[in-house]
Amino acid sequence: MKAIETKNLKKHFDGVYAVDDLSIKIEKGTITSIIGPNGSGKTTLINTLSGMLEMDGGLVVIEESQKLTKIKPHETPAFGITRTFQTIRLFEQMTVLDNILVVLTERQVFKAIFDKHTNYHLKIAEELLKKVNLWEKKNDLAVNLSYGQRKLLEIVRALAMKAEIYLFDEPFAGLFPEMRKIVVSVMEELKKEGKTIILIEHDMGLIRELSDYVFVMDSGKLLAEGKPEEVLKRKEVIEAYLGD
Amino acid sequence: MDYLIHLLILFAIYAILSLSLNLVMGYTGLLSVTHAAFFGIGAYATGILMAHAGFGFFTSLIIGIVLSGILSFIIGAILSRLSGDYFVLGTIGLNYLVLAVFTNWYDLTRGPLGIAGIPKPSLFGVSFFQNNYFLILSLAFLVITFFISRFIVNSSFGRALKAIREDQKTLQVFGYNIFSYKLAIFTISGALAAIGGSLFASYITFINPASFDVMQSVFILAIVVLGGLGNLKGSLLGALILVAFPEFLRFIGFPSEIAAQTRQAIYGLLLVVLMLYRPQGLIGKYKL
Amino acid sequence: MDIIPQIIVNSLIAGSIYSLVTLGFNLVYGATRFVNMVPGVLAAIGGYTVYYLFNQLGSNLYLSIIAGILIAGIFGYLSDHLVFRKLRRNKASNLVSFVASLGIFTMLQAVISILFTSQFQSILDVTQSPTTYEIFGATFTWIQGLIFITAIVAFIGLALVLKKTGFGKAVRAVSDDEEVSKIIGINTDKIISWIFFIGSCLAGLSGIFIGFDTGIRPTMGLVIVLEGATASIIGGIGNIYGGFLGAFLLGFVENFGILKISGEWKPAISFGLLVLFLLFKPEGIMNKKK
Amino acid sequence: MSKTVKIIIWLIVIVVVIAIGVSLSKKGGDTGTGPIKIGFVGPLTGDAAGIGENLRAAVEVARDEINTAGGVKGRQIEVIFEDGQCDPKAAVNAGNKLVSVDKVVAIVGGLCSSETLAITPIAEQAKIPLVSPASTNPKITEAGDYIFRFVPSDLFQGKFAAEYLLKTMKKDKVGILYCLSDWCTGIESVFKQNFVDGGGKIVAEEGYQQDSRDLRSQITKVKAANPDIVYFLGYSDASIVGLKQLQELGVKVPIFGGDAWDDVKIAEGAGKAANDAMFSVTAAKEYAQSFVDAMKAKNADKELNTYSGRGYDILKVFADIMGRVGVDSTKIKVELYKVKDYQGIADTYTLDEKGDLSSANYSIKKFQNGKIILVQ
Repeated sequence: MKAIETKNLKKHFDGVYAVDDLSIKIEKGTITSIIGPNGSGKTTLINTLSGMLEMDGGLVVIEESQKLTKIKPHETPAFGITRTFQTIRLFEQMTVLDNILVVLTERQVFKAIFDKHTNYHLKIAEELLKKVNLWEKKNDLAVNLSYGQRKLLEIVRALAMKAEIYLFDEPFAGLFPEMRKIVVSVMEELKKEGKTIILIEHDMGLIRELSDYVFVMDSGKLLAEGKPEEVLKRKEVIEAYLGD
Repeated sequence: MDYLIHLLILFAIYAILSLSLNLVMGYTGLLSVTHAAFFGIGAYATGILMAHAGFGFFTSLIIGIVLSGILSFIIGAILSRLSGDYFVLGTIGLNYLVLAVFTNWYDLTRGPLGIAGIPKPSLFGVSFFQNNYFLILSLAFLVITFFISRFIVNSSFGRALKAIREDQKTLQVFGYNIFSYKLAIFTISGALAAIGGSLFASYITFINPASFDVMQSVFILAIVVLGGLGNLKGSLLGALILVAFPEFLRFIGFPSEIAAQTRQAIYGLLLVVLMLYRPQGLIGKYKL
Repeated sequence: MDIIPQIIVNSLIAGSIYSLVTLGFNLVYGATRFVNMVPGVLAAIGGYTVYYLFNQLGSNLYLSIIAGILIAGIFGYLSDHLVFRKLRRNKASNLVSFVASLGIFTMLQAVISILFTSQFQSILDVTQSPTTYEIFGATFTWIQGLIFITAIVAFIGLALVLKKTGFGKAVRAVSDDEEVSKIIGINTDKIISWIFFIGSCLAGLSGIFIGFDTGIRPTMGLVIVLEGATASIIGGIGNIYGGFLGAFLLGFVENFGILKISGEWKPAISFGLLVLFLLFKPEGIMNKKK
Repeated sequence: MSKTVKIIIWLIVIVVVIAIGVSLSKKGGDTGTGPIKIGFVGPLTGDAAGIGENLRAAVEVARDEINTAGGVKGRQIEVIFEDGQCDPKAAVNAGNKLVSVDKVVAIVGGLCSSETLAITPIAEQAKIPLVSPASTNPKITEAGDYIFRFVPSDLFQGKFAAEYLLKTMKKDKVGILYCLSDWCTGIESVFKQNFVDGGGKIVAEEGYQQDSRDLRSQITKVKAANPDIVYFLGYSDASIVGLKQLQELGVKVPIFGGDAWDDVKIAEGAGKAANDAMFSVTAAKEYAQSFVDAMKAKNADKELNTYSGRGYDILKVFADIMGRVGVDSTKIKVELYKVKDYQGIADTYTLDEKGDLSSANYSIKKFQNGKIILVQ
């Protein structure tokens, strides 16, 4: 079963293709890494999949059934997609707890007015925040957390979505070792639950350790794919990185 | 001390206006310079219905609220498509358009002549002609507006509004249709502002287009910014300060020839200083 | 009689005045990326400086005009130096800068009213009737001709400066990306100060011309800056070529608009046009779609 | 728990405020000693501040004359000036302060109809006589028992202008330019009705924003309609500009205006462009030299218009009445209704049962080389 596929996906900025005719297939329940030098189109791919950028051509297929030529950002949860961001995008001037609750509670405008969080929501939030040691900070504003804490908060905010496909854009960047461990355990847990993870990462050690499959992108095109240990040995992959 | 009562009534009216604007500006992060338009729609609806059609205050008030809600829904539908600078300019433009309608739709609004002789409300035979009764009425509406606003900002809806303010693109990825959220808060805010307008029309008994121009919108904005963005109590504080301040100048014997201008100069200066050193306002919870 | 030529002339005069404000507005917007209300009040300051020097003190007219332009420029420079530069350092959002500009606007407008009263004032000696010229049955005065020529000259001059000089290159670099300009060694604060100064001089000039053509009053600024902003949205915000075009387009639409509908809707026409552009073509005529 | 506490605190605050309000609302009134307080509401800032300042000066002249002559029954008159800004809200602020803080016995003002209409309910409720020297809005007629004015309603002027244009000037094709204010639109609608009823034809009708300074396109349209005469209603500022632009655009037909043109500033500001433009104006009386001198001493002789004299007359009438019946507001009101053939410096006043002038006399003036000349 494929969780998500792209077929000839295209995205360009002023005529320069950031994602160029990309076709990849991602197996359900795996951790798939996307690597490549800076500017190779990794983040653009994630932004397109999450609807934050409009695609200029091609197709995205979800679970081998839903074929999409246009993805609206607010519809992505319906396809089971959620994400984190390379540069942290929290709701800065809101409390840590509200950052989680906002993705748990009612979406329908009219219902939302008469809805406040329930104890059930609160329990989920507590569970998630405790996982990353932020429960004591629940009433702090997100903007006042340390970098690492903010990164972790963003990850558990994505977890709160209970999605099928998680797009993690450099979740380890700038984290201390103990925090890295937390993130690794989060991912392993998700995998155990049968969720699909798409990971953008630069740390080759982590990629080897975590991923089941790797796609290598360069200039918006697919350069190589395969199991991490074999892909990372290939000459063109090493060259692409060294040339960076 | 009728004068104190008078000032408290004005305070209540401006507090209602700034509470409703705070929902849009402080909670949703949309800098709107068009609030006087909604204020005016409420005032005109009440003025026309009471003075020309013989309706009672409470009927006119409800019609005014509904009408202003509908119009702010339409205006909101236009504005919700804009963001940033375009949104700001769009709100100014719409304030002018609404003002042009007040001025030029002569048959309905009597244009610049304004609507005179708007009666005071009465309920179950009790007339609110006496200012102290009118004050009770205004404060009652202020309390209602305050609690409605508080209910809204404490709800899941309110939490989503704050998230729109912080990062609307990210919020979309979590499944929110932010367009309908913005539209909803615009409609609510406009409807609440109409309460202020109704009270104003019935209290002053005379309205004309000049009371609802862009500078009036700027004044309401100044109340919200001064008191505090994203804090409902800030709106009360801001309204109290900006309503009381000119009277303070009057009572310390400030020459009245330049009082109005001095007041303007001071609140202009106040905005600059706030933006430089305290962009969230006195007790605000959100920095623009 | 055929009124079309006269309406065309009226549109050109209106467009010329708008274009001066719009040039300044776009220049400053390009570099700072926020809606700045200050140029409106600077137009009033320019007009009142000339009024004070020429009408009240009896100075030489041309020296007064130069002084008016420079003082508007200096006030613009000071607004940047005292307020906006600090806001840039604070990394304040464009909305904060907008509210601050609104504050400066309100404050200076009130100060002008205190100094000169709120009365409407004419600058030129009006006891003599102005020389009028006629073209295709449309009449205009020499001052209106001068306004038109100045608008064209100011536009061409500014375009040349931006295209040909090193300063122009720096301005364009700052407008493209302030951070990058800083990295490649441009003193961005200095360049932005100059931009403020030049933009404000243009705003002052427009205020002086309005004073000559009709008259001045302290509250003249709001409409001026909004018309300027409208013209620049129409043409393409931040783009001086687009702004110039937008200014004339606005002049034509306003004046031709009231041919069909009654004159009292004139302001509604321009702001209606603004809203239409915001909705359907927010990038304006000359800017690329984002 | 804390929430309930908060609500209770709120309720207490409200109750306290209301209690204070109710207990303080009992009025003291005039104590019979010290100066007699008269209130004044008019625009001291804003667009109409020029006329407002003049009115203030004229009222001061009257006050000084009364006080120098020994006051009213030995008591001095004190006038408390408040700024109405031609804005309803500011006027209500001012009116409330005069009535409840200063406890004035009568009010002169407001000047703009928007001020007067906003404060009449306050005066009416407090039973304090209010006499406006300048508000011409027809609505004021019905504003209340305690509301008077020493200036004719617009109804008279619109009708007068229509008849004058048709019968005396023999013009039956008029192009109208009018500003969007209560005064302009009020006269315009009465004029239009009377002019058409009298057999005339309106060939063009163009409104402009009161603060607009570019009337060229409106004028172009009016000119294209080929009127015999242009009826141009506007305040000083727009009129200066409009008269100049009428000349620039080559409108050669006669121009006729309203009483707001009785302002030397227009004559000076528009210069030759205003030459021969005529206007109707209430009251034919030339001011006495002593009044002009007194105004000059207050630096306010530059824009002497009919309103300042009316303000002067109002205070004189107040002093006269109070000298006879004392400071009781109701008695003053009763006496105001009895004003008949009062010879003021600006007009001769007779009030009708509505508190309006019972008749209006207009004269025609025109601009000539920077001056205003009486035509008839």
